[in-house]
Amino acid sequence: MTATDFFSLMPLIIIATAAVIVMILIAVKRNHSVVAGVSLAAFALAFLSLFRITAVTPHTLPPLLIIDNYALFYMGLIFAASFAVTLLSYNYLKSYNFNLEEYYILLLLAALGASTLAISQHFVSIFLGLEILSVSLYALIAYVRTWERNLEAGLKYLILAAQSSAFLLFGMALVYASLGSMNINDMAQLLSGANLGPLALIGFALMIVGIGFKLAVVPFHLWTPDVYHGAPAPVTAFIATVSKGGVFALLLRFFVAIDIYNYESLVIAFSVIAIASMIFGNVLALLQNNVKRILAYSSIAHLGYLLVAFLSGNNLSVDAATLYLTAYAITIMGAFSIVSLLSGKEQESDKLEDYRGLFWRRPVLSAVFTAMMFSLAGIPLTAGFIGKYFILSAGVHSAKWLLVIVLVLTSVIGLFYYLRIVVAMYSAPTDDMPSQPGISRSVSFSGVLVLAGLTILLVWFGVFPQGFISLIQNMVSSLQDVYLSMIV
Amino acid sequence: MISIPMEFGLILAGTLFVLGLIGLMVRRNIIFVLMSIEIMINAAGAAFIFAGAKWGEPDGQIMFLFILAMSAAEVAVGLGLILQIYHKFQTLDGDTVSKMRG
Amino acid sequence: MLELLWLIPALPFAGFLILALFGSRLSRQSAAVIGVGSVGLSAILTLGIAIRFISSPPADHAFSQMLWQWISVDAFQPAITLYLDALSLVFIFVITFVGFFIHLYSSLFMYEEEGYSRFFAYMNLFVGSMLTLVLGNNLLLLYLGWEGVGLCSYLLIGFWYKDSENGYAARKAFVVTRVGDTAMAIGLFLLFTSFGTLDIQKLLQQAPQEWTINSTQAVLAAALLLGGAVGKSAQLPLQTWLPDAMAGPTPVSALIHAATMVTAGVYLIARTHVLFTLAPAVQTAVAVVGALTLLMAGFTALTQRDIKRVLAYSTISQIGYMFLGLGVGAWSAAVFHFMTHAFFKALLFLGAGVIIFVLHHEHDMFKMGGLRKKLPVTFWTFLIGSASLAALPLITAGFYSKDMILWYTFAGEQGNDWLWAAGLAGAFITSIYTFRMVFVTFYGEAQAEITHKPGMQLKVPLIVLAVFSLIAGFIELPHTLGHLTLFSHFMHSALPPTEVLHESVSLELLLQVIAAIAVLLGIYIAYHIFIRNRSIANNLTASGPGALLHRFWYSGWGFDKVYDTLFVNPLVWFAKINRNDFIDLIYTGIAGTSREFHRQLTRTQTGRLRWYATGIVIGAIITITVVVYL
Amino acid sequence: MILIWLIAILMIGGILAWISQSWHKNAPRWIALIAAGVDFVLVAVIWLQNLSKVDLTGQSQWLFEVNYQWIPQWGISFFLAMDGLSLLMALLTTFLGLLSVVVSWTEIKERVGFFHFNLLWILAGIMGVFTALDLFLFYFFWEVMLVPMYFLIGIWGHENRIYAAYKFFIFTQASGLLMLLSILGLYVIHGQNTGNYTFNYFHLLGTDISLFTAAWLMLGFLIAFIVKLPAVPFHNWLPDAHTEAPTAGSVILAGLLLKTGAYGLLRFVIPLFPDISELFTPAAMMLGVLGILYGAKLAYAQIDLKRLVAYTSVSHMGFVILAVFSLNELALQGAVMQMICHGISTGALFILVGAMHERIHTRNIEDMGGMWETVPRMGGVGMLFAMASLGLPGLGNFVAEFLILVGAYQVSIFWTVLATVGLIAATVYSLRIVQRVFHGEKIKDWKIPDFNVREMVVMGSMIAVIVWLGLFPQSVLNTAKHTLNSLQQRKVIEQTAWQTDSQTLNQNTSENKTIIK
Repeated sequence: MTATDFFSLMPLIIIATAAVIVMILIAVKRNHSVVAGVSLAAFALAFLSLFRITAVTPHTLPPLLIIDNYALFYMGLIFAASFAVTLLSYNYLKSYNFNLEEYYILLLLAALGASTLAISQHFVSIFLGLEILSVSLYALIAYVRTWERNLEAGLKYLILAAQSSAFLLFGMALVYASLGSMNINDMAQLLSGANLGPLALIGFALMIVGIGFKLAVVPFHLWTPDVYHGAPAPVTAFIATVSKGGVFALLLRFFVAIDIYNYESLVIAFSVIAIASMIFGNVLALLQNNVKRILAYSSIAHLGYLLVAFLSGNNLSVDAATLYLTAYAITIMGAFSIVSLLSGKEQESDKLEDYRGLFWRRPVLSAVFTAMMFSLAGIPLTAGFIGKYFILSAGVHSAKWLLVIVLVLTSVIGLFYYLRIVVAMYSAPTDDMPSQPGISRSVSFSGVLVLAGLTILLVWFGVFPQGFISLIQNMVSSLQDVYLSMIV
Repeated sequence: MISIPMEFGLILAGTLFVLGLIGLMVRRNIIFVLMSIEIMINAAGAAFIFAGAKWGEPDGQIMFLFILAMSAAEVAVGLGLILQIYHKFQTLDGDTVSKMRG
Repeated sequence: MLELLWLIPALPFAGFLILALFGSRLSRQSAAVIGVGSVGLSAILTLGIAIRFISSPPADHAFSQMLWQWISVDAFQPAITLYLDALSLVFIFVITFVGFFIHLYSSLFMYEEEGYSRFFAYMNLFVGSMLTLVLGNNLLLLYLGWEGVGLCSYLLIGFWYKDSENGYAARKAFVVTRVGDTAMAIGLFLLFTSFGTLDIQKLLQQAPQEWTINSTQAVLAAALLLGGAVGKSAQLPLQTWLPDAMAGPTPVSALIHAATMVTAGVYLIARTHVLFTLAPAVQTAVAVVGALTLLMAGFTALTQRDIKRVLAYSTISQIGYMFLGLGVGAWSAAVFHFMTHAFFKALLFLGAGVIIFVLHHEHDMFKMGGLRKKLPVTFWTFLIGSASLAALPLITAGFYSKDMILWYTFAGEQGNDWLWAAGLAGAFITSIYTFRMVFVTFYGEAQAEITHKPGMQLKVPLIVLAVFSLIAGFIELPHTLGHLTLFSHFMHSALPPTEVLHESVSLELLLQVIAAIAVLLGIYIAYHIFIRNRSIANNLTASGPGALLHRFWYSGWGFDKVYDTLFVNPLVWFAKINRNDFIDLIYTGIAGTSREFHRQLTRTQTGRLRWYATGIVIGAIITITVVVYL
Repeated sequence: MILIWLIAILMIGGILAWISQSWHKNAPRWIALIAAGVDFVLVAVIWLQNLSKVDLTGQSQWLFEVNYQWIPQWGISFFLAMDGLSLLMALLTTFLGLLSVVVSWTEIKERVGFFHFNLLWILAGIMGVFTALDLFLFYFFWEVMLVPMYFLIGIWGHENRIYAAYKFFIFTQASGLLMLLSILGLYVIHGQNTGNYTFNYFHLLGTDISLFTAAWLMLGFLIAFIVKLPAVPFHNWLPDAHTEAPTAGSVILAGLLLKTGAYGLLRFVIPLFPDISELFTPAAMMLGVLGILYGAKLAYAQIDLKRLVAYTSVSHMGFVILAVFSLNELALQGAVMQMICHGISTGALFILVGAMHERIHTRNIEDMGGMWETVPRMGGVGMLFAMASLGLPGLGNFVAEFLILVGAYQVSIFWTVLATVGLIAATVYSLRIVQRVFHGEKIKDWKIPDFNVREMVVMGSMIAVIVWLGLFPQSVLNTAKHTLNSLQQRKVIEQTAWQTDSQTLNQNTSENKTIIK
């Protein structure tokens, strides 16, 4: 390995080192704040290091890894989100009195796994990244052992994720069996638009199952609400942003590389998945009374929207998907921040009832939450609107009218349940409401930091998105060109 | 050495995989469920080996090693979790560990 | 002098504005001064202008004064322009003068009422609108006045708003006339679309050039205008509102529902006579409508007990005569009848008002009786009015105007024997019901006590109008009686003369004699039945067919019932059952379906691990199927 | 620049009003009053200055323009411009906005700051809608005005407010999204044709689209606008929203929000899709007439006074559809007049009903009756606006409806005749208001105050405006004239030179605008 290789892997090394440091620290003396601080520093450092790496991109570490601008962008997203999750977790966990410090090791490792996915170009590294991510998540989800729900969610995630890993692996094996390579570039060159044999098709189908599970799209979505609901709020935020971000980065890279748009059957499969996700996700969320479950179902729908961008298959689709994913990450992170800030040891504030009349007691928090809901619903002045617009634009460019119209109609359904949350917050408070300790707790500095940052980003991207768009164009547009040129 | 056609191997792996799946779907005891998953993952590993053999590459076997390692990690975490669940629920019946629904 | 024309409608409007804005703070006296004074000033101005107009007629016998450009869009250029010619002069004269006397009368009549200033505000608004109607030089401005008087009619019928019956009567009046107005509005669209203007004089010039006689357009236009006229003038089939309109104060009935507003239809047809000439079929329809209405209303009047309803039906009937006149091309005759009718009918209403006033709102004639001695002035003036209404030969104005219509109906170019016969029959019935009213009210035994005497403000208008009811006829005398044509001559600058087929003085004399006999016979019959032997009437109405007929006539030939069953009830029913808008069901349906879909889908989220694993397997199978087989 | 100020004043005022809540309980009211007042004065001054100017032929229809880059990557600019039509709508917006602040003075007692924030932001959004000439920006403002409206209904509304707020939001959002699709379609087609991806209105004007595609694209726009307008059968959000909203909300909904739909038809549907619009005319006229008659029927059937007034809007706005698709100067002028007059007259009725509700705490028509004696001023005002609503000549609505009907008559006699029947229906329901509320027997001994000075000022100004519009409508007609003429001219150009080089057309339109900054 050369110095450049090491240099380009800097962020991963930083994160991995931080995990080791935390382990050592725990061995020396348990201190929640210090551990959290180290993790934060690691994420910040890793994030900053990305800017230096732009100098050497694209850089390939054959055969497993490739570090290009696209990967850098997604890593940036992952680190930023992890940073926010760390802050939230610190806030969330500090009221518990059992061993908290290992949590941060798991968090660091999970982020490491997700970043690995972003830079993978080989089945081996993909598998490794995915498993690092998953195994850390099992533990994270079940971390607060005192809560039955945590254990239940952890178990469900463990079994089902392992099952889906098995599908993914079997799919990979079949693809390997039929193509003879596990490297994405090689596969792309081998395929070059050639027809796929049945073995490869089944392989791809099984891989879709594995990836679909991680993305929680219909029909692999059944676990989502339970896990979102059961996991501690910061972990849920992590699943919704980092885990899905990493997997989606992989999905884009892999299927763009092999130019999926040449294979109608795969496109149809994804279209079916996208449409089903949009419809089922939104309809399932319709009358839910638990905010975390609503957000879980809505995430199914949002992944469906993302797939629309992906399926558009024009020069906008990667940009649109990335932009949307970023906007979604900001928004959902904001939403879960509030849930987690209002929750604590006493209870998890996740029932709709808990939010009734919130606006009149915590106006700022509610205003932020409202903004997040509007962003999810895709209403202007928020990043969500820009994202949704971009997806629609990509869809219209490719004349994917069916997908686009389903998107529009289902987002109307979506509107309803986002508004339900808003309505609850703005409805007049009644006196006979039980007092909730979580609701009245003041928000710590770290919480304010996260919320303020997210809200500013949300509105900034919503009103002045041009800089953000340029960034995305610079960073990720290359993806398609790179692979397209390679095929030729 | 008589070479076995890859397809046979894949069929074997597939059969194993489906067996694991069936176990996953019908068993209630979480331990057995975990075992079924191990079967599935190993079936996938076997498929890799057969594929590697077809192409005459070591890649498949390398992949199998990775799979082995990761599944060990997974089982470790899984068993830990099962321990906690047994503490909390006093049962290993997967169906009873389902408070959340809807 | 003519330049002051704009003041004539402006003064009543100004009166209205003052009363509407400051009415609640004005004393009764000052309200009366403003209300009566504004119309009085208008009347004086009218007199001045009339003298100036007759003594030195302006060019073309017409004067127009543009105040401002109202709307200017594309070719649509209606302006607020007043147009004075012989026709409108007659109308404004009647409106301001009769109006003034009725205002004067009201100042006492309404003195005790709540909302005194409100009353005068409405009355002034009415006079202003009516003047606008007849002075407007384009149909849109005319329409403004047209609707304006409709509004005032509504407001004044419902003046005593506390009784919701009055309110319903008012609403009926507004809605039924609006049906006609709508036809008229469509007529305006048609005219504008054809000629690119709504200026009446231009229309009258262009129409004969561009439309041939009996062309579809002409027929349609005339028919639609007729629709408006029929509604406003309470002719068949839209006459039902007028009897109910008697719910308003009596001066209102006198001014609006006898003298002026209800004759707006006559004005409209006279004004646009060229269009009707181009559509002879419609013009005939006008005559037929008039003839039928005058008969129908006459029979109905025979049976009424409420003195105001008798007068109301007689108004309908008399306007029927005017329509008959218009229908046979006797334009001037119709206008002449309008004028005399305004005098005597206003007089009759005011007289009836006095009776009602002194008898504490008693409307039933059969509860009056024997008032001849107690109310001498009222009796004599009422008698003059009745004589004029019944067209008592030679001495009354009504005779001359009605005779003129009957003559042209018989002898005119578009005349028709049947129409004449109808007119004659009408005259006969008119004299019966008129004198039935007189005899029942003023003769016989007194049924009620008078509490207070009518004051001067009530008597003066009666006397003045009575004088007019007698002498107004002498400005136009038939061939047989001096052949004076002051009126028709004057009108000929605005309306074409009527062509007469067989000009024969002897024939005319014969007809007049027949008519006179019919009238006198009618009076005798009334005398016989209602003074000599009341039991005849009772017997007639007691017998089977007689009672049936009586009921039928009494109800106004059942029109109300038919309209209720045909239009009102089904619409109200439909409105009631669909109050919540069935279209909403579509959307509630969509919402319900989504909710149900949600419920069904939620059932898949069982929370069971094995089912979730199975779900993934099913998903995998579906995916593989799609990928491999598609 | 002035255009940005018009919007910015409202937005800043809104934020200030919200913040000022903690200073003094009346501070938000005064701030909102000042912000709306300043805006009104500004627009009025612009109008008075341009009264003579806009009438000149040959001069551009655009008075002001401001154009900044916004999201250049997507061809989106912050492009505002004002012509006669926008000016009139802005005038109406600020006028009704000002009145809404005044009528809420005593009605809103809770969370005054947030209320005025929402109020002013709605106005800002509407102002944006009326001036935006970048389609993306237009959509942006279109949505921006909905959110505060949603809060206005949902927080300060009456009993059933949540349901109404949902319904309002979902209807308008759903239709708005379809419009967004159409905007995108247009954008993409134009981009593919010319290589110039832009949302600029002038550039998109001459886009060469196949008839089939154009039909679909127009449908997207049309749905958004006729839901807003509303046309039967998309009117169901309206009665609920109007009924449940607080008075100011109802005034703004009826007076302004509905007008954005009509404005959209005039500004976008007709110019962007001239051929399809023409093909669509018979269907549109049918929709219009359906709205007129069905709305009137429903209005008649209601017993909730506010709902009754709400349904009259459906009926009145039917005339606008009828007019817009008749596409001749008479009808179009009528449509503009109708937009303004309906805004005033229905707004006034809502204020009246609101005042009534404030006093007797019911809107049920059966609990009223015989109130004239107690509250003669309310009665008089109610009478006048009932008359306006039934189209009495001398009031603005008559001018509007007559122009519409005359214009429509030249296109379709059949539909016009049916629409005219709507006038009878209007009589029936309008008189029902007067009859049931003010006339008739007193059902109880009312002890309620009549309009006070504040309310009389509001009503007086509305009466003055409606009478003035009825007798001297020409200044308004002149202001709109240029815009409407160019609308027709474009139609003529499109017809004669269909499928000529769209490039030249673009040049023409872009040359046409003189930039006054």
